[in-house]
This record gives sequence, structure tokens and C-alpha cells, in this order.
Amino acid sequence: MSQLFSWKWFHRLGSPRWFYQTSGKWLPWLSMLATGLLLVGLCWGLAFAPQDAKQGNSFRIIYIHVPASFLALAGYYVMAIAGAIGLIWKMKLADMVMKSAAPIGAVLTFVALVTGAIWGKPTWGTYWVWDARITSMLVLLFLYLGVIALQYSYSSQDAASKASAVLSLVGMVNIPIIYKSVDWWYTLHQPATIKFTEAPSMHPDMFQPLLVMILGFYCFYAVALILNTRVEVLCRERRTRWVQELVASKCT
Amino acid sequence: MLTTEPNTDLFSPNSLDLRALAFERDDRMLFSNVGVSLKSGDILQVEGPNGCGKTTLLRIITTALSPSAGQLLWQGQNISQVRQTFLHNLLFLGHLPGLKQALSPEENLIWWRRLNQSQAECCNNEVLARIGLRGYEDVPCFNLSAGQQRRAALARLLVTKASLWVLDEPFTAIDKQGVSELESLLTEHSARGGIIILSTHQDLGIPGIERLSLRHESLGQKALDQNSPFVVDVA
Amino acid sequence: MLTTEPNTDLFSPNSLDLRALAFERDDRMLFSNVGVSLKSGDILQVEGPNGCGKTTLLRIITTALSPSAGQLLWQGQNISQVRQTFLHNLLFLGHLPGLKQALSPEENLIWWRRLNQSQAECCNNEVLARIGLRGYEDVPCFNLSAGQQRRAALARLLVTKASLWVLDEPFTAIDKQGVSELESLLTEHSARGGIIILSTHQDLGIPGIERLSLRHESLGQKALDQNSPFVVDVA
Amino acid sequence: MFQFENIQEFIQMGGHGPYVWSAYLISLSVMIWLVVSPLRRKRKLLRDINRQQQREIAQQGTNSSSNLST
Amino acid sequence: MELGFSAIFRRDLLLAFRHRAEIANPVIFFLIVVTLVPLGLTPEASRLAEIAPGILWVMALLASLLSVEGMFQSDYRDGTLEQMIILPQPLYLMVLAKILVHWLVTGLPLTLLAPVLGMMLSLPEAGYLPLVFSLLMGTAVLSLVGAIGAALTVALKKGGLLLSLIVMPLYMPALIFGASTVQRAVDGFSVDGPLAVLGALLAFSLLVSPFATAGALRVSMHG
Amino acid sequence: MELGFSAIFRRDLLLAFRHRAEIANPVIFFLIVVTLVPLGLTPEASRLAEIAPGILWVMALLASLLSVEGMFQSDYRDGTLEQMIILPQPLYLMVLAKILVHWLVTGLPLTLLAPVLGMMLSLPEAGYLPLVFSLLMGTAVLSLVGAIGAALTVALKKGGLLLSLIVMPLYMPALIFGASTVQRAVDGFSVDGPLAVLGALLAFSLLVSPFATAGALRVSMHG
Ligand code: HEM
Ligand SMILES: Nc1ncnc2c1ncn2[C@@H]1O[C@H](COP(=O)(O)OP(=O)(O)OP(=O)(O)O)[C@@H](O)[C@H]1O
Ligand SMILES: Nc1ncnc2c1ncn2[C@@H]1O[C@H](COP(=O)(O)OP(=O)(O)OP(=O)(O)O)[C@@H](O)[C@H]1O
Ligand SMILES: [Mg+2]
Ligand SMILES: [Mg+2]
Repeated sequence: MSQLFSWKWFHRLGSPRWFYQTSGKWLPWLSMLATGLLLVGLCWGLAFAPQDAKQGNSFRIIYIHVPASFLALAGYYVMAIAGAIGLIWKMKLADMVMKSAAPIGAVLTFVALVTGAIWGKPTWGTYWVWDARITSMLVLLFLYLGVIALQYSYSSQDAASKASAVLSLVGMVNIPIIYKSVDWWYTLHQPATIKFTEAPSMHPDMFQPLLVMILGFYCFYAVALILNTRVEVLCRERRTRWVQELVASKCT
Repeated sequence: MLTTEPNTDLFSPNSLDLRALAFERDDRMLFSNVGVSLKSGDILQVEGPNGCGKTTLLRIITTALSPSAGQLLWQGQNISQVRQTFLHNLLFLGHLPGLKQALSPEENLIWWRRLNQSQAECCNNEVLARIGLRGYEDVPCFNLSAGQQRRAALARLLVTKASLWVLDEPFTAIDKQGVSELESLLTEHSARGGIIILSTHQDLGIPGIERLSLRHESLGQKALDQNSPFVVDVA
Repeated sequence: MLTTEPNTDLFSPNSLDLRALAFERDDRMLFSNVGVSLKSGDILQVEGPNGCGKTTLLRIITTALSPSAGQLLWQGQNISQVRQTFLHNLLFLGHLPGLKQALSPEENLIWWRRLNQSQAECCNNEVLARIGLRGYEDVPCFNLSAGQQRRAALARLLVTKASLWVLDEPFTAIDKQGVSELESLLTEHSARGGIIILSTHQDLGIPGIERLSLRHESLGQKALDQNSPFVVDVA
Repeated sequence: MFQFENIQEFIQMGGHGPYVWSAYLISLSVMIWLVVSPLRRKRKLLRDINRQQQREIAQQGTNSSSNLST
Repeated sequence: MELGFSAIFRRDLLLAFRHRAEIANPVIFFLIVVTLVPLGLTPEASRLAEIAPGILWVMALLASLLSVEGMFQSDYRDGTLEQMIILPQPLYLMVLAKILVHWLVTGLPLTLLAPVLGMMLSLPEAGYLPLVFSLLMGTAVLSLVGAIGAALTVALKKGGLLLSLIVMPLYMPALIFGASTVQRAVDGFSVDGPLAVLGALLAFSLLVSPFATAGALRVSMHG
Repeated sequence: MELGFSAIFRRDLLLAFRHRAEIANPVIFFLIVVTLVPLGLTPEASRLAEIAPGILWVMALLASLLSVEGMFQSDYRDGTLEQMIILPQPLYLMVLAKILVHWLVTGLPLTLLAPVLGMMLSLPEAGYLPLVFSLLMGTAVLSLVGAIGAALTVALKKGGLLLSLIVMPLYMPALIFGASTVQRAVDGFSVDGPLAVLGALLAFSLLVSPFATAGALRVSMHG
């Protein structure tokens, strides 16, 4: 095993120090990109996109709701895969990424739920319905919360990472099952509007700002993940020389 | 009680090497550069002040924890390669007795023997009598005193085929007679070619015992803040 | 660590009498006719083989168990009449350390002091340093070694105002230096006019210690079948 | 093209204003928290490490010459 | 006299705070279990609305029941209980402090969460306020009554489910009046009656429970 | 290889038998909690019949969940787990034995009791057989999945409710298909579909759970 993965790049990738320094260079550009995309998308979606024929202006919630939903799901996979890498190759950086990804994913799931619930009131007349996608989103929130709670319950950082990696992997296997089963159980939610195989059933004027927002959310997710991971790196490597030197050079 | 006709089966020659073991817990170096070579017949007493890492070291030897650095060799081979054979030859008794409170000493012993693939039913009563539990064979363990529970756990030493014993403070709660009987049991095992590693704060009356001292360099704040490792010397 | 300038406050004279105590558990007589008189300055070591009833006797003295027969007198009065004053004067440390695992030694100590109505905030760090836990004041107890946990519990001895100490195997898991420091702490307490009752299997280096041996008459089946009580003699 | 006649209408959003604005406000504030909280944690962490370094320097100082201000 | 009370109160709050993640637990259990109901039953809002008052109360009761188990358990395991019993202070006051903390970290959050879950189960408007009030008093009764059971079973291995057996029957009055408070409100009747009964239950258990619990703890420790 | 399995299996059965009173516990919990429902909801037979399939399944799930917590706990506390991990035998087989015993002493009795409770909740005739079959398979899935959560939380103080948080989401598919088996039978539809899915879930968790649990146990012990 150790021989198989002793390539230089893998070690470098796994080095928290390398990550800290490289991400430091990328971060300003990425955050500028994220801010720009989000601002453009927000203005476009809130003020310039045409209003929906049936739903009126409440439809503008989509520009938050859908990107947040996408990233909530994608974030779970990011977390689980990072966990798997940490578990299998004992890469510390991956553990840190997993730990940082959990709260971000949970928050985005929360955003998807809240915006969806708020959107439900004018559209369906109720804040909550037990539909497949909504329910599985709620389950996703529970899965996130479980991982976070597990992280904070262990006293040893190593054990915490491994335990939450195991849980997030089991959860990852379960997400499709849960989704399928809830879907089978009841469906009331809107059919998928964006399919990668067909043209979107949305008007392009509405769809383009959505695309901008989705891109913006992806960038935002990356920024948040990097920021959190950087703190985690500093925190866990606080006793190493490079962090000590970094602090010494910064504070004097 | 423990003085019985000595079992004369000899173990085939064994060797266990700790090579430059180090252990770091939450970024604090607990000990480093621990190296000892043990062969058949050796008894090693791990000593040191409270919190110096004796229990940690023993758990590393049982492979329950992995060291941060260094190697463990069994018969000259890295332990990860021969883990199964190594575990077959290992008996570990930790701080916790590993007894089911609801079961009697006899049932606990039977179960343990079954797990270790020895004939489980043979002469358990004799074994328990030798360890000082005559009359308590079928009392549930939660009705035993501290020392009796410890004895019920120690009964395993009498029925094991393992050649390497790792014992963490085995004398806890044992009365004086029990201590001397346990000592002769250890001597006997070493005479048969077994290896024993034990941690204890008491001085033992066993001749020819080796000692490994894990010493705290400074008990104060320093040890926490800086990575000052514990100093190790083998007497 | 424990050697500090001796606290010179003397306790007012105390006396504790055990009169013909007996204890029967599930129709089996564990011991009977245990009688000792203790007064200020006395140290009593309860001895005996495993399972002879030391822990039971100590728990009777703390009033947590009631004896089947016999009386306990504090200052010459039956304990049931003066239970409150008696408990005010009592410090008990049992097999279990009574530590909250999630709290640090310092927090545990503060809490215990609060419950015992002493000023809780004063010099806890010094106390913990003296007991050998410098640098571990704010580590949660589940991250301490066996001996460190024991020390965290023993820290109470340094801040208590109780004159009667009842200690069940206080030396468990404590290293050699700790044992000798604990011994001097006990001597000091007795010099100040306190009373100490402790059970241990080790020989103590304290001069003038009294011994109470609970002896198992027959370790075998007999003790279970017949009601043969343990024989008691006070050296 | 701006879809609303004036700012007033923009805020009311044809009666759906409270829904839309609360959804956006909640989301944005939570997302801003996501970015701000690591920044704050990092500042605190750097301060802690720095303070510890100072303490160690001071300790080394007192070890050699006993009366140094910390 | 009050020292025992405040010492225990402060320590237990500190412990609860130290285990922050665990404070959230009964609340999360409540949340999850209420989520399970539509999955097992029906997702239709109108049918959910019918059963919402009962389900909410039953599940709050279960959440409280589960958390009651730990009330004395860790104290027992680490020997603290042994110490508490031989302290020269009234045990019932210390017990009361523990019960109070238990309510603060479980009953109160449950009560505050209930309206949200009511919304998810499409509870009709009129039910929210009575739900909160009945739970406020009801969970306190549950904590008090549960403490007795927890004390009786603390020394038993795996007492957890035996506890439910002991405590459930004692929970029933609180459940009946609590759930009917909400149901009556939803149906448009006055809720003064059941609320008054809940108040009476609370006063009564406040009087009895600390003493009964203290006694039960002594019995457990003598085992 | 098989020795570890059979040794653990026999010992755990013996232990369960020694604690006979505790085997009864999940069953009694199930019984009591199902009794609570009419108290909190409605005593009308027709309305109870409507919710019976769902309530029975939800409550069986809760009963199983609560008992899952103890699966490794006592082994952890008394040091047996430490021993099991360093035995020269595959841990997953021992784990499987423990899970099997758990199912035998909780899932199976729950299943057998369910028809009686169904009667108490006026479950329509057609529902009984599907109820039993779905619970038979479903509770096995619950034991298997629950074991993972129990292993992850065994070393944590007060893991009990954290366990529910972790395990509940994983329970949902079993609940959905289990409850809908019964519901469909009551409504007169074929139950082959959901039963087949339950079977698939069982097979899948049988494959995954012992390994995941063994891994989780190792992690817990290293903490
Ligand atoms: C709490 C309530 C809600 C939740 C949890 C929720 C969840 C989700 C999720 C997870 C997605 C992404 C699906 C995917 O990636 O395939 C999504 C998409 C979407 N949601 Fe919701 N939703 C909620 C309420 C609503 C409401 C009330 C509406 C509007 C009436 C709505 C309209 C949409 C639309 C139009 C999409 C895009 C569809 C697609 O691209 O597949 N949602 N929602
Ligand atoms: N909870 C209990 N229920 C019934 N019997 C018990 C219980 N605890 C201990 N015993 C029995 O009572 C006797 C005395 O036990 P005790 O704990 O007092 O012994 P001890 O002298 O402290 O022994 P040790 O030196 O091993 O600590 C023992 O024979 C034991 O079997
Ligand atoms: N679970 C844990 N997590 C983090 N640190 C721990 C843990 N257990 C022990 N430690 C720390 O590791 C150090 C070594 O502990 P260990 O138990 O190995 O000591 P020991 O030599 O066995 O001491 P003792 O003589 O008291 O048994 C101690 O300083 C302790 O604080
Ligand atoms: Mg140790
Ligand atoms: Mg004893």
C-alpha cells in the first residue's frame, strides 16, 4: 500500500502545509469570482428576470433554493469522499476537509429547506408537505447533523475523523436508497426542471440567472470549504514549526 | 492455590522486538525511542510514574493502538505481516477485567476458552480453585469483591496456550498471598519459555526481571506545551 | 508534591467505636463480632484476604450499609442519633473514584468543595500541583491515566475539614513516590488528631498503625455452606 | 430589464415580498456566517498561538535571569 | 442547606453544557421521530392534522422518557452517587437540583421545538398556544415522575427498558390531560380544565417526587 | 473461524437468558407505547384502524432502536470488547453473532407480539400476515443497521440519543417499505413489491453491516 501511493504528488497533496500555502494564493481570486457571480445572479434574479406566469414573484426564491439544494447534495458527496480518502490512505488533510465540509453542507441543506418551506406557503398554501424530495432533504440534514455530532463527541481527533468517515460513507450508500424509497412512497413535488439530457423546460430568461447563481454557489462553496479547512489546518498543526514561524512572522 | 505441578511443555523459541517506538497523542509526544528486545524466558516490568504511558505502551504491543513511529517485530518479522500468528500467541489483561458481570467466574472462563479455541469444558473448577475462587464458581461476578473479580480474570493465565503475556497492573486488588502465587505463576511461565510484559508500581520478588522505565522528564506545564518526550532507559 | 507546610489546626478529640459488628449477606455471615475503639490520632488498617469483607465493613462505617448486628458509636453516641454531625466529619473514598469524567480535575475538585461547604475557589491549582497533577488541571478526566484519575480523587484529602477518613484501597494505581507522599499525608492527618480507617493489601511504612484482620476461616465450600463467620482479631 | 415600476413595487413583489425577502435574507445571513466564522476562528487561533509563543519566550527569559517582565 | 442544591445545580448545568451535543439529543430525537410518523402513516396534511396533537404529545413523552434514564446513571457509575448519599446535606434538595437541570435541558427545549413540529404535522392554528403551555407543565411533570423511576433502576444493569415499564403508567395522567388540552383547543373548546389538572399534577409531583427519588436512590445504593 | 462466531453467539444467548427480565423489555416497551397511542389520540376503533399499520411499525422501530444501544455497551464497559478486538479471529463474524442474538431476543419477540397489538388497534384482518412478514425481515434490517450506530457511539458518554440521530435516517427505508406493506395489504393491493424490497434491504445490510460495524468498533476502541 505504502509503496503504491508514495508518489510525490500524492504526498504533496496530502500535506496540510502545501495546501495552506497554495490555497492562500488561490483564495482571493476565487472569492472575487464567487462574490461577482453571486451579486450578478442576485440582481438579475431578483430584479431583471421575468416573473413566473403562475407563481408570480415568489418564484424568485428559486435562485437561492435550487443552487442550495444542489450543493447540499454535492456537499455530502464531497464530505463522504474526503472521509473515505482519510480512512483508507490516512491522509490528514482529507480528514480536515471532511470536518469542514460537514457544517457547510448542513447549512446549505438548511437553506434549501427554509427557502423551500417559505416558497411552499404562497405556492401550496402550506409551509410543509411530505413529499419525496423534501423528505429526503430533511433526512440529509439529519445525516449531516449526525456526522457533526459524532465529530464533536469524540475526544480524540483521530477517532472522531474515522468515526464520522464511517458514518458518512454508510450515509452515502443510503442516500440513493432513501431517495428512491421516499420517491416511491409519495410524489407531489414538481417534476425535475433541469435535466442534463434535455433542454430545460424553463424560459431562458429565467434560466440564465439560475445558471449564474448555481455557478456562484459552487464557487462560494469552494471558498467556504477552503476557509474552514485552512483554520482546521492551522489548529491541528499549531505545534509544527511552519505554523509557529508563520504566526511569528505575521504578528511581529 | 496457584502452586500446582508445573506444566512442563516448553514453548518454541519466541522473540519480540520493540524498535524505536514512539507515541504521540493529540500532538503531544508521550514517549519516544522505546526499544527493547525480548526473547523466550524474559520478563519485562514497565515502570514509571503515573501518566508516563505504561498502559499506552502495553496497548501498542497488543496492536490495539498503533505507534506514531517505530516498529514491533515478532520473530523478527514486522507485526503487521504476522498479525494473526502474533495474536494467537498473545494474552492481554488490561485495567478492565473483561468479565461479564452477570455470568459466574466459571461461565466467564468457559466463554473465554471457547473464544480461544481450547477445550472449554475441562477442569474449570480446578482452575478456579487454584486461583482462589473455590466456592465462588457459580456466583455472578457482580456479587464478588474487587479482588475476587480480578482473580476471575486472572484465571485465564492458567488455561492459556499463549506464550506472550501482556499484563497491565495485574496485582491490583489482589491480596498478599495472591501476589506471591501470581509471581510464582509468572516465573513458571518464563521458565517454560514464555515472554511476559507487565506494568506495576510494586517491587516484584522475581529474580532476573528486566525493567523498562518510562520517565517523565518534567511533570509540569512544559511537558504539555513543548514536545519534550519522556526519557527512556532500560535497566 | 504532597509534602507541604503541615496544617497545624488540631481537631477536637474524636472517638469512633465499632461494637460487635456483624454483617450477613444473603443468609451468609460475612463477619461477626468486629469490635474496635478508635480515638483521635489512630490509624486503622483493615486487612484480610480477598472477599473477606473489608469493603463491606468500610461501607458500614460510612453508614451506607447497615450492620446486621452490633453498633457504631461516634463520640460515644449511637450513630443513628448523630448521623448529621458524623457525616460532617466523614470523608470516604471508595473503589470508584467519584469523578465526573467529562470535567477536569479542577472542576471536579471545585464541585466537591462546594458540596462540602468549603470556600471552593481557593488555591485549587496548588492543591492539584501537590497531588501531582500539575499541567493536567484542565484536562477532562477521561483523558487521564488510571493513576492520575486516582490522584484527582485523592486531591480531596488536601482540602477536607473532615476528621474521620475512610479510604478503601487508596493506593491502587498510585506510583511509588505517590504512595510515600500519601503515607506522609496520612501521618500528618493523624498527628493533627484525625482518625483514619483504610483497607489495603500493601504493607505501610507508617509507625504506630493499628491492624484489624478479617480472616477467612476456610476459603472453601464450607464458608458458603455453613455459616462459618470470619474470625476477627485486632493486633 | 428591470421588472418593476419602482422601488416600492420591487419591495412588495406583488404581495410576495415577505416570502421572497425573508428567504433571501435568511439565506444570505447564514451564508455570510459561513464565511465570517472561519475568519473569526482563525484570528482567535492566531492570537492564541502568538500569546503562547510570548509566554514561552518569557518563560525562557525567567529561566536564565529571574526578574523579567512578562 | 442550599449549598447542596446550588452546587449540584451548577455542576449539572456545567456538565450539560460540556456535552452540548447531548443537550440537543432529546430535541433531535423528537424531531426525527415526528418525521418518522408521516413516513409510516400518511403524508396527507388533513389526516396528519387529525392526529397531530396526540402524536406530538406521545413523542414528546418518549423523548423525555429516554433522556430520564441518564439522570443518575453516570453519577452511579463513577461513584458520585455513593458520595452524595453520605453527604451531610438533605438528599432531596440535591435530587431536586438534578431534576431541575434535567427539565431545563430537555423539557424546555422540547416545548420550544413543538410548534415547529406542529407546523410540519399541519397542526391547526388554534392548537399552538395550548400545545406550548401543556408541554411546559407536562414535561416538568415527566421529569419529576421519571426521576423516581430512574432512581429505582439506576443500580440495575441495562435498566433502560425496565425504566419505561415503571414510569409509563405514571406518565399516563400527564399524557391524557396534555394531549386533550391540545385536542380540545383544536376542536374549539375551552382548555382551562385540563390545564388546571396539569397544574395540579405538577404541584403534587413537585411535593412528592424529590422525597420519593431520594428514598429510591438510597435503596438502590444499598443493593 | 467459526469458533468466534459460535462462542459469542452462545455466550450472548446465555447472557440474554440470564437477564430474562430484560429480554421482555423491548416487548413491554412496545406494548406500553402502543397503549399510549389511543390515550393520546383517540379511542375510536375506526380511526385507530386507519393509523394502525403505521403506528405499529413506528413503535416497533422505536422499541428496536432503544434496545440497539446496549448491543456493545456492556462489552465495552467491562473490557470484553478490548479483548475481542485483539482476538485472532475475524471481528466481523463475532459482530454478526452479536447482531443475530440481538435480533433473536428483540426483533423476533416484537414480531410475534405485533399481531396481538394489531388486534388492540383494530387492524383489519388482511393486515396480520403482511405485518408479521414485514416485521420479521424489517427488524432484522433494523438490528443490522442499528449495530453500526451502536458501534460508533459505544465509547461515548451518554451516546444513547446521539445513536438515534445517527441511526434513524438509516432506518427510514425499512420503515417506509414495512409500513406500506401492511397498508397496501389492508387496502387490498399486492404486497410482493415492498416485501421484495425489504428482502433486498436485508440482503444488502447483511453484506455491509458486519464489516462497517467491525470497523466502527475498532475506531471506538482507539479513541
Ligand atoms: C421545504 C421544502 C422544499 C425542499 C426541501 C425542497 C428540496 C428541493 C431539492 C432537494 C431540489 C433539488 C432537486 C435535485 O437536485 O434534483 C429542489 C429543486 C426544486 N424545487 Fe424544491 N424543495 C422544497 C420546496 C419547494 C417548493 C415549495 C417549490 C415550488 C413550488 C419548489 C420548487 C423547486 C424547483 C422548481 C426545483 C428545481 C427542480 C429541478 O431542478 O429538479 N421546491 N427542491
Ligand atoms: N453486591 C454484592 N452482593 C452480594 N455479595 C457481595 C456483593 N459484593 C460483595 N459480595 C460478597 O461479599 C464478600 C465481601 O466482599 P467485600 O467487597 O467486602 O470484600 P473485600 O474484603 O473488600 O475484598 P477485596 O480485597 O477483594 O476488595 C465477598 O465474598 C463477596 O462475594
Ligand atoms: N483516552 C485518552 N485520551 C487522551 N489522552 C490520554 C488518554 N488516556 C490517557 N491519556 C494520557 O496519556 C498519558 C499516558 O497515559 P497511560 O494510561 O498510558 O499512563 P500510565 O503510565 O498507564 O499511568 P498509570 O500509572 O496512572 O496507569 C497520560 O498523561 C494521560 O493523560
Ligand atoms: Mg495505566
Ligand atoms: Mg474491597
